[in-house]
Amino acid sequence: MTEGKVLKLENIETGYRGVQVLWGVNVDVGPKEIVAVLGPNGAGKTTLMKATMGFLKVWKGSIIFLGRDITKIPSHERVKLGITLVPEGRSIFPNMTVEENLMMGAYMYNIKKDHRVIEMLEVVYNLFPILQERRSQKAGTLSGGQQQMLAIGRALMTNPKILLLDEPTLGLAPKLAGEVLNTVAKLRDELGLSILLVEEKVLLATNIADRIYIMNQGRIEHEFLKEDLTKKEEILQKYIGF
Amino acid sequence: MSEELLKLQEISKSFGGIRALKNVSLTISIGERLAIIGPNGAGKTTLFNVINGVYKPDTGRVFFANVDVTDLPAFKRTRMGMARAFQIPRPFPTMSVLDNVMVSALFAGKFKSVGEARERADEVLELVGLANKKHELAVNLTSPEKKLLELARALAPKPKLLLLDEIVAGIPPAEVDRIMLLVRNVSEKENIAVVALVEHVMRVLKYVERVIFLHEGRVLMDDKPEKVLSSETVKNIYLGRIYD
Amino acid sequence: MADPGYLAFYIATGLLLGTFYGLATVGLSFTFGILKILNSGHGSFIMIGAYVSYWSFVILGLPPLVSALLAFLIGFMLGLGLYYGIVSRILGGPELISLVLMFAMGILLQEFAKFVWTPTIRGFTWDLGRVSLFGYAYPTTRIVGGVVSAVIALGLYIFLYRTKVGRAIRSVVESAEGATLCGVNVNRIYAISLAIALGLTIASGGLATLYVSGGIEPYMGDPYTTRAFAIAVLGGLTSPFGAFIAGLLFGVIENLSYVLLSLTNVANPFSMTRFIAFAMILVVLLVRPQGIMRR
Amino acid sequence: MDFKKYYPLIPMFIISVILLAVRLAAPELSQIVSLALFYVALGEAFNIFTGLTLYVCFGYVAFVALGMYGSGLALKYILATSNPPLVTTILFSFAVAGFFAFILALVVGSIGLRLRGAFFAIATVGLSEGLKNFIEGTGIWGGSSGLIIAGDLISSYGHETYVFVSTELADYLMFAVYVLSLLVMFLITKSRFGYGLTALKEDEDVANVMGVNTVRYKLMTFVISAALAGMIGATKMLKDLVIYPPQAFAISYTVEAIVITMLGGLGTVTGPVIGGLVYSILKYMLTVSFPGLQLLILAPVLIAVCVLFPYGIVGWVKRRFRGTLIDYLLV
Amino acid sequence: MAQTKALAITILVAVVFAALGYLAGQMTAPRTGATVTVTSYATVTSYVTVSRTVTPTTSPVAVPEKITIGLTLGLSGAYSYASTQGLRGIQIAVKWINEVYGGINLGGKKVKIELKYYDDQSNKELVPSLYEQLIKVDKVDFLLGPYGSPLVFVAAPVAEKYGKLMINWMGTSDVIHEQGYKMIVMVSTHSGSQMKPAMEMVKSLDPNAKVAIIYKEDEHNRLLAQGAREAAKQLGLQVVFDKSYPVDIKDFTPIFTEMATYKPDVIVICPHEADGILAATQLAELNINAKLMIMGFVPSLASFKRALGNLAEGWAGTNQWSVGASYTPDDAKALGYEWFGPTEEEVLNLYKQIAPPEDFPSEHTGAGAAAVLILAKAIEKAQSLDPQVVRNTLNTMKVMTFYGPFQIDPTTGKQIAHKEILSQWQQGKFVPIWPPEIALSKPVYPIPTWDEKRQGKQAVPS
Repeated sequence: MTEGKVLKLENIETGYRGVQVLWGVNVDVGPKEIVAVLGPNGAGKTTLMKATMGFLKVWKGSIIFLGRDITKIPSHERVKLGITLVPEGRSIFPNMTVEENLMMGAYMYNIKKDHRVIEMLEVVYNLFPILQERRSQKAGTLSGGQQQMLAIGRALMTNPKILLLDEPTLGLAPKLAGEVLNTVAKLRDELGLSILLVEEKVLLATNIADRIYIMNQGRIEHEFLKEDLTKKEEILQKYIGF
Repeated sequence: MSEELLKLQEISKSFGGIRALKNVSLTISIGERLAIIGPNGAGKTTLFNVINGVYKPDTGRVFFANVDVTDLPAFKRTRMGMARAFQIPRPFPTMSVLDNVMVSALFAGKFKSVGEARERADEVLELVGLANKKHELAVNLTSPEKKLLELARALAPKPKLLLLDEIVAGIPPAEVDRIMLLVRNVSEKENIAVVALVEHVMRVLKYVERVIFLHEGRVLMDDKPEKVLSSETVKNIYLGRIYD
Repeated sequence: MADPGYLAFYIATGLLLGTFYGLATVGLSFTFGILKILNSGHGSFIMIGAYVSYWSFVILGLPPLVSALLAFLIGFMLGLGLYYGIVSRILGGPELISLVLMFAMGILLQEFAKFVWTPTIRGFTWDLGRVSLFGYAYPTTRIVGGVVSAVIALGLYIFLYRTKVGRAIRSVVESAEGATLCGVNVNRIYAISLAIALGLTIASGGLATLYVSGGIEPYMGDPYTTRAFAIAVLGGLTSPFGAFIAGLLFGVIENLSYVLLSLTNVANPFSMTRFIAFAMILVVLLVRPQGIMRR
Repeated sequence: MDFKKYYPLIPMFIISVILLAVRLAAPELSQIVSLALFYVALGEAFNIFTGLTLYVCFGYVAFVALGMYGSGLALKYILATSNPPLVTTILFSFAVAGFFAFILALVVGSIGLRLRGAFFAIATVGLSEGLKNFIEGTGIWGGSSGLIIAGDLISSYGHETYVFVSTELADYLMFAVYVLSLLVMFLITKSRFGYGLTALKEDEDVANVMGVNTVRYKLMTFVISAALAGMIGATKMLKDLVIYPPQAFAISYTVEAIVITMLGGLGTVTGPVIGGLVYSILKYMLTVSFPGLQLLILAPVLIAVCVLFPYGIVGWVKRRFRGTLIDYLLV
Repeated sequence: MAQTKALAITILVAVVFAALGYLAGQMTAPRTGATVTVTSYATVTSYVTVSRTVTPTTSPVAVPEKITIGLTLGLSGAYSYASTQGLRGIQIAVKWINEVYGGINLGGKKVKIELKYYDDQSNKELVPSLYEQLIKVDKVDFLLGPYGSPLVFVAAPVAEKYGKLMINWMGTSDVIHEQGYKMIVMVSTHSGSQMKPAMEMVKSLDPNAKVAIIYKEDEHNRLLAQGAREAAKQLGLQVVFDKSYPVDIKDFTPIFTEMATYKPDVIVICPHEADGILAATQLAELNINAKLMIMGFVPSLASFKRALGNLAEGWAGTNQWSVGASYTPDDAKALGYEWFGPTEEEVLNLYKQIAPPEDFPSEHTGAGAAAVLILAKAIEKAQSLDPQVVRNTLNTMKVMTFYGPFQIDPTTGKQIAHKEILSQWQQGKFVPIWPPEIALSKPVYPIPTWDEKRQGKQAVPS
């Protein structure tokens, strides 16, 4: 199991201002794999994402990315290594145009000379044609779903090896939520990305995930492997906590 | 159970072209306990914000205890006996737990002196089970504790109407029962009407008498819990989403 | 007084003065917009710029427009040092602390200037002649200075909208988290922003000598601080271009209100122009708290 | 049973008694004490508004200046028309000073306090400058020629009283204003009003939902703070017996008030007392020891304090000794 | 609750009563003894116990080791340039008395002077406490006033309280000496009279001249302008423009442009240092010409000449004193004054020893030096260190220094003898041109235009 993992979180403990939130969390993501972390509000999912990204100092444990310990590397350096996050609040740049937002994703490349930038932009526009349509519109004027697409698109522009998605369906109508998650599946299938996904819409997530962790009160309580994913009732039960 | 406490008449509210609430009308009686359910984005929180005065509705009126409160600011409604627990707890971070509850008792309730308010705060903290943490700073509480604090703050002024926004989300199952039981007891004892917003209806089902199903800003159903849950429409829209 | 050239002269000189005001305020807005630091020692940096301009003129014979570049570089280095040495350590603290810090910084610069260059009032004459329009003589230096200020503002615009670092700065303003997720080193962007802001402020101090060519002394900066604050407010506080436009407006208001007040025979029209300008800002804030530029 | 609540008054009482004792026992230090008292009172009055609401008024000096003008005008008027006992004259001048500042605060507050946070702060930037230029521009209240009442006082009460008012009475009155602002601040923090303000400071929206009339509370604090500033101005007028607009509206007063509260600890009752004492004594000592260089030394010291104690001296002590008796006694 | 409130009230009442009690004691004491007047202050001085009623005699006094003089100046802040120049003057005078003159002759012994000064940061806040420090801790014998009228007002109560004599050298406001202070004596011309000689000169040069007055909106320059205005009216000169500019001025364009439309023959500007130089450079920049341009003391400054170069030609300045405009022992003899102090040559030599080479003395230097010299002369004459005795001696003193004549109004301490001197930049030198008794050259009128001066033309007297 250890070999060939893209991301491995070992025994992570962390929290805010002296209050511990995560208690020894172990999560790993393999190549071309979608791993979903499910759990109720306040379970510590977002904290986990922040710790992985380096926004939060890890008190104990280590983060291994492609065999390299990145626990002490600053966030922007992690991005350069190939990890990026689509955060809960999306953090897009509302007063910049759609294309400027995407180009910010390619910040670490030489935009004019590097052919990869053009390629990645094409990939993103193919995935989300609506973004191409609105390329010169200010990002703040997009609808919620479109902003989510833009946030994912911008993350893709950093050419990541693994994508962290924090509640990409939050605040989206059910139909749209489904569409977004289908796109996430496409990222795996077509681009070969590894994805760590945090979700509250349990059954939507089970549709695309390869593996599922159930998290509660800062601990991983269950892990469902690929073969278990058919037992939706059981997952739901564990999730709701009846 | 017959006297009406809160009445919403044809409430509509839009945000930048999106209509969050569409002609919502409903009545809540004194001492009644009900749950408002609906998927994310159904307009539940907006409805709460209209009830307690954070938003002003575009059209429609709000009556509380037979007074038209549509144009009253939030703090005045609170003083009339509305109390609200926020979905994402917003305690005053660098005040102690006790002080947090005291503020509520002092300003929303009839406890005008600091001493009385402290007594009331102690009482409520005992009730919700936070008495041992009362000198902690609110920011240092865990998420479930913050929820309890939110509840304690809502209960402190002895309200007539308790608005609970996702009070059990993120709370361990064992605790859910304790909290809901507590809410029911207080409600029965002090004749407080309770409106709970919930996404996972199953958890609170046995503690409410009535369920309103909200979908895309409209009231789709308003009935006994069992009836609402057995309804095909609700299943399709709400549970169906989960079972997508 | 019905002479149209008279009124035109007031508007034109107001605009020219406004370009300087604008440039002197851009740095203030920049610091506040990006680092949320209110530079209460702003005027002292302008004063340093004026000295840079003076000494370059006296020792090296450089005209103020050329030495503005030198001033910018000095400000840039000062900004980098200030950020890594002090400012980065207080970013997480209470907001007012930065105000106290920059105030102390301002005093330090003043006393430094007094200590090194003595309180003697310095001055020099840099004369390129005058351009005569409608019977009024416009000093050429001011026209050139106005053009240079506008060019610098335009340069800043191009920098912010057309270069990589500029985009990074804008992205940090909108969402520091988002910028980090794009691989931007936010800390470094803060440092660069402070450096640019102080660079621009000190450069504008160099251009200030086009007006105060004869009044350079360690305490000359103080009046600029309050004025820059007022202009920044008018421009929406966080927007550098808003600040520049507001500077133009402020220059014109000062000059035009003088004309109007001098007609009405109010006791001291020139002092009243200050009152009018500040009163106007209060009104603007009440009507449009977000400043004149934002939607 | 609630006596405990007032224990924190003990350290404050001790500090005040020491100040008074020094003033009485060592006449050669009387003007230093008076300087310290001015800064302490100014910091405390400023703290009542800014410390309790976290709103900053950049034009705060306008209230001090209006207090000076109010009391100066009252003295000028009363000394020109009649010759009442000194106590009446001074009480009258205080009342007018407080009233002037009160009215200005009411007007500015009821319009300006609708703005949130930073916007209020910057809206008040022009307040003092605008007022100063208005007085100079229109020439009212003596305009730039200033308002000078030393002569009126001498001709009405004689030379002895003039000296006494300026070098003794003004200092004791400043002490009284300092004690008053200290008590006001303390009583506010321990009252229902204070709880409402703390809530407002922490989260204005939630406080409003909880029944705190935030707009009125902000205004009330603002007006109280301004009226105290007006009284400080009145005392200052009795001390200086002269007022010129540039000195009265010196922006450095506002900044010094901020420095003092930040130095001591924003929002704490004792903070401005400690901050004011430290600031004035430091400033004075440096002035006496290094004439001409004191600011060159003071500025780096301030910078160092900013970096080392961002929450002020009292704030730092309270954090360091959280939960102990020291934390409890220092409020 | 009742208990707690009671406690709070008790504390409040206790504190207030403590204060009030002391106050009451203080208040009643001096008022009952009001008839005693100033005599009681004599006890403050430890050196001598000469009663006020005793006329000063040359009877032997307890001669101290040294005499200390104290003051504060704005070495930093807005007054720093003027204060630095003033301090240099004070130091020159002290040095001259100690080294050239040998010390103050007190009962046959030569006593040296020691100087003690602090920096008040051009701000009134520290002034009272620093003066108290000087009097009570440093135990100085005599005081010089701080620089600037606003600060003199604030220092006055302390000096009056301790009965210390304070020589005011640069608090020129006329109002200071109208308040009823007893221990404050002025050595310089008051603001209100400073512009009078200038207007007299204009009248003699061109009786029909149109005069424009522009002044800074502060107490000093407002008085200056007022004096000019009144003198013009008396002399029948036509004032066509009379407006003020704000203290924070950085651009004169609006007011100069309006003034130019009135086409004045004589421009009179009442400024302080920085804005004065600024006004001159901007007049040049805007090419506004007049037949004569007069300013307050600013043209006499080294920095004025440096900033304007040849453009300074023809500028006239009215000064308390300037280099080249010194009085001499001969003048003293002619005008019936007793001469005391160094000659201009000595002053310039001493100045060179303490100031950077590019600077030369200004009127502040002169005033500072004069204050020390007058004080020293008065002590010597009184043969006493009792402030009251020295104060009385000053009443009858008629002394001339290089700075000019000294004579005061006995009750108010106002200066009545000293006069402003007008000088003009002529051929690279700042030459006295008015009043005629001290003039070394004739006024140039009209002066060359800006364009002529840019081409190198100088103001040459006919």
